[in-house]
Amino acid sequence: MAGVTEYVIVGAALFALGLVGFLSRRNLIVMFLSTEIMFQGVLVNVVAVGRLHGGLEGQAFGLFLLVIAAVEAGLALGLIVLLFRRRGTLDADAWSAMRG
Amino acid sequence: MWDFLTSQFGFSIALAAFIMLGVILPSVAYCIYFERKISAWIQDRKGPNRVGPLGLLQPVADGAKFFLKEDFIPGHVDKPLFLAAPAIIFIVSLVGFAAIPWGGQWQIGDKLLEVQVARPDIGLLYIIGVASMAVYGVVVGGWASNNKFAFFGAIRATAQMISYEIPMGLCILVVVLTMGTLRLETITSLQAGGEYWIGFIPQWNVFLHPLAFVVLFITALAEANRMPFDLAEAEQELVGGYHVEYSALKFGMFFLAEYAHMITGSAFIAVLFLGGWHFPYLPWTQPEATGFFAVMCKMAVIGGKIVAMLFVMMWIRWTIPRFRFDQLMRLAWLRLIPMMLAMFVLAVLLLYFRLHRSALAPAGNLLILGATLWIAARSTAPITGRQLNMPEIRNEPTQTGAMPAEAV
Amino acid sequence: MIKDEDILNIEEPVLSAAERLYIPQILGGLKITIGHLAKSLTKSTVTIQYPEEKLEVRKEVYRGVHRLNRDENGRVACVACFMCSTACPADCIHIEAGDSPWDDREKYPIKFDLDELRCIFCGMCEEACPVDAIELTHEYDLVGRTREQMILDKEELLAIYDRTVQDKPRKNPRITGYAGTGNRPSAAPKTDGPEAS
Amino acid sequence: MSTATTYALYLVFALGGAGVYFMLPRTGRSRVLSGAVLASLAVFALLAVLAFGVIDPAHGSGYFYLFAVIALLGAGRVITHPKPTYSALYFVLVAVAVAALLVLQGAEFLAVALVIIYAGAILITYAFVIMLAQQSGSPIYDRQSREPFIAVFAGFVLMAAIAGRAGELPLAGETVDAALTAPAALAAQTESPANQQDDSAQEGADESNSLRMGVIIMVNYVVVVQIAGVLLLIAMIGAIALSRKKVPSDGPRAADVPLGEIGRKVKPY
Repeated sequence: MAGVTEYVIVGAALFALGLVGFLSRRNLIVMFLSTEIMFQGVLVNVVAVGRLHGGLEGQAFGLFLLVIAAVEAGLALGLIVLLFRRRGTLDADAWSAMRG
Repeated sequence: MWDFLTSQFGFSIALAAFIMLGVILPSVAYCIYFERKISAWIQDRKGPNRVGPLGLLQPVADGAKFFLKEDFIPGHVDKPLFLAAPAIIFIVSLVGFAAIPWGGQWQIGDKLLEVQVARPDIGLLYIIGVASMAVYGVVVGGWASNNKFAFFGAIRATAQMISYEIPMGLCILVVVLTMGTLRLETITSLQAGGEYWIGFIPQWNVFLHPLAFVVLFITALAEANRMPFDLAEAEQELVGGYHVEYSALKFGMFFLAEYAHMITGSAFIAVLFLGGWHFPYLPWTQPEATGFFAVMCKMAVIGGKIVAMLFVMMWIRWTIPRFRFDQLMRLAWLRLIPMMLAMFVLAVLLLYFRLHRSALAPAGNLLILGATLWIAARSTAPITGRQLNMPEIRNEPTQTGAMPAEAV
Repeated sequence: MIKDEDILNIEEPVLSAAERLYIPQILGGLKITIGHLAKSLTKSTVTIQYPEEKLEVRKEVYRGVHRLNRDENGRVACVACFMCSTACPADCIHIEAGDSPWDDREKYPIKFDLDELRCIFCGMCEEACPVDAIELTHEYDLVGRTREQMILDKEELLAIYDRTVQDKPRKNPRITGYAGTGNRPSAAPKTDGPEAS
Repeated sequence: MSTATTYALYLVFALGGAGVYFMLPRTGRSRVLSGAVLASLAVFALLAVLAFGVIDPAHGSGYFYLFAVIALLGAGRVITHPKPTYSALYFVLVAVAVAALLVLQGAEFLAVALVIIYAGAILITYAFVIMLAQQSGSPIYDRQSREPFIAVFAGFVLMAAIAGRAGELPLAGETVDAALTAPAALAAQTESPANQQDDSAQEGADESNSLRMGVIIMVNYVVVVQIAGVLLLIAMIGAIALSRKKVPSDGPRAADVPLGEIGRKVKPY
């Protein structure tokens, strides 16, 4: 059984990569994919730290994280479909103006 | 070397190689032969009988044909994904075999080996997870073909596979609730052990929950894109599906993957509902028997169950016409899912009262089936009916028009 | 614009309870197919093993590959009158006529090519022929490796006659349906073909 | 984790940041190849640092390196690939690799749930939306990034900050392994109907991860499960309400057309 630190580091790297993607990409769907990557990093971290504390609470928490991710994905995709219908583009910058 | 082979790890590797190369690939090839034979018999024909005695070398000839055909890649496709899709679907259809318990335990010397490639805690979930990945081969193939019809085929197939995963999961949940474990080998041995009910019925789950068995069989057909759910590849009326742009060996891989899916699904159903390698009154297929001959017997028994189910799948294919897409979706969402939700509630209630292995289970199954049929017979939207909610495509009679009733 | 009285509304048939449930229908279908399967396994099927067994065609209606007949002296019976190539709707007969070396006719075909790939096997040529020189036999295994091989010349057509000399092609107006309908092509003279066997 | 290891990690992250910066889509001359080389170098250097400075050799596992490489490279490709379809498919790879990392940590149930829910359901819908919403060709917003330098800088500083402090966690050792090998007590302390059957063949199942997860979720956190279910229900209603918006169509509606003209004037789509 390997240790915890390396999993935390890998999780942090995944989280940061997701952050980079969210900040730098302009396609709405890729931005949401980036948040999902951040979720994966958090998941790895939660399970690793949960192991550190010697229980399965970390994994249970990870399961609830999955639920949140599913909820987020469903709503986000609904929103994206709606936005795409309104403007015909997936560009996030198309929605930067504060008027519908 | 012998020590390595008789350790569980080495034995698993050897078993994986044997099952994969010696059993699955040939039987996938011969599935096609038997499919053609059975279709011929049902249609009063003779079927393939030219290549070799009784046409038994036909799969070899088919394979050679796939190899020798021109491996054509259309110019407009997305090449990396186009090449990856057949590989994805083929690999995914084969890795599911790892968790199937083929033959209980095998005593070699003083070691007791499990005749199973991998024995994860979550063998059942593993198979579902792998099956849920199969949809990627379809989607990627359809999208990478850069062809409207291929993409529509992929969308149809994906919607179908995702929809039918829900009743499949509910069927499996019923089994899990009854058995109390996710390990496939434990599920098998639980069904194999114990007394016979009423003196002669083995404790197979199919006798506890026959309705779940039937629904799982139906969803397995849908997951493998078999008739009557093969809209993904309907050539006659929908100009094919996700593989219209594929040729030669790449098409062959899609083709073989369908049969590999059928075999996986059949093995899975055999383990969950038909007692796996267990056969009543045969002393070699009881859990206690661990000799070489017993293991061979057990493998033959589970193989026979798989073959029987494959036969039924082929028989159904040449009997029932294809569903229309709205009928397919209505069957899943309006019939199977409510029915299986009721089954799920039934299983929970039986488990709560500790009656989950009593005669109340099949009685409850019959009750639910009857209730579903009663509702279905009174439904305004029968599965066989015309597509609803499209009134504008019907020609309503006008005031001056002839009365249709008299005209007919 | 379709007139309203031309529109025929066909109502969807009312389904019986069994049909609405779908399951009894499926079981019935499965019973039928397994019956056929059992029948195929126990009794022989209707399939004919083609290259070994030949299909018996119905001689009174079947029109296969053509032949060029010989007369009683063994010469080609054709007089190169071009009736057949004129009558041919598919335009598949090519004749080159030459002065006949024999006394009883003026012309004979130097070349007689028949493109079997263009031919639609309508039988007009044999109806048109004034001397019954071209006829359609009952041979159906007409194959070739190239398109050129499927263009039969005079020698090949005569060879087919030699092969099928016992064969009596069917040219009965009762069956071809020309007699009595009043719209029989006038170009085709009445021929008294051999009666059907 | 020694100070030297920490600084080596910072160096690796700087390298990776440069790689990702070059790989991000841009309109000018493409520098993807050099960026990919830099980023791969950074990933392998990260694993080397982990192997020599962090991971206890006695507990190391080759699978960790394999799946960490797949996850990190896949994640890098998700955020840098100019085609969104490829991004989604690379994300499937990341999800599967993360599932493998979870299996390595003994979280089999969570790993399979991740594969079934994420890869099997969520990402398919993502792929659908991408494929359906894609215009012909590659639009400008896929070929150009927004503020790539600041984004990479922020992200990798965050990464360095977390990873630099990660060394203060206790290394894998007695705590962890003791916790993982003695979970049966946890399962035994609560009553579960399913595991009290008198079936003899079920003794082995008591140790399984899924059973212990079930006990924890369904006994200790049962209210949370209910809340999660309600959340999913709300999300489902919300998603349906959002995406079932009626789209006004341009042409005449089919019902307005006189009989006999249906299908001639009205396009079916």
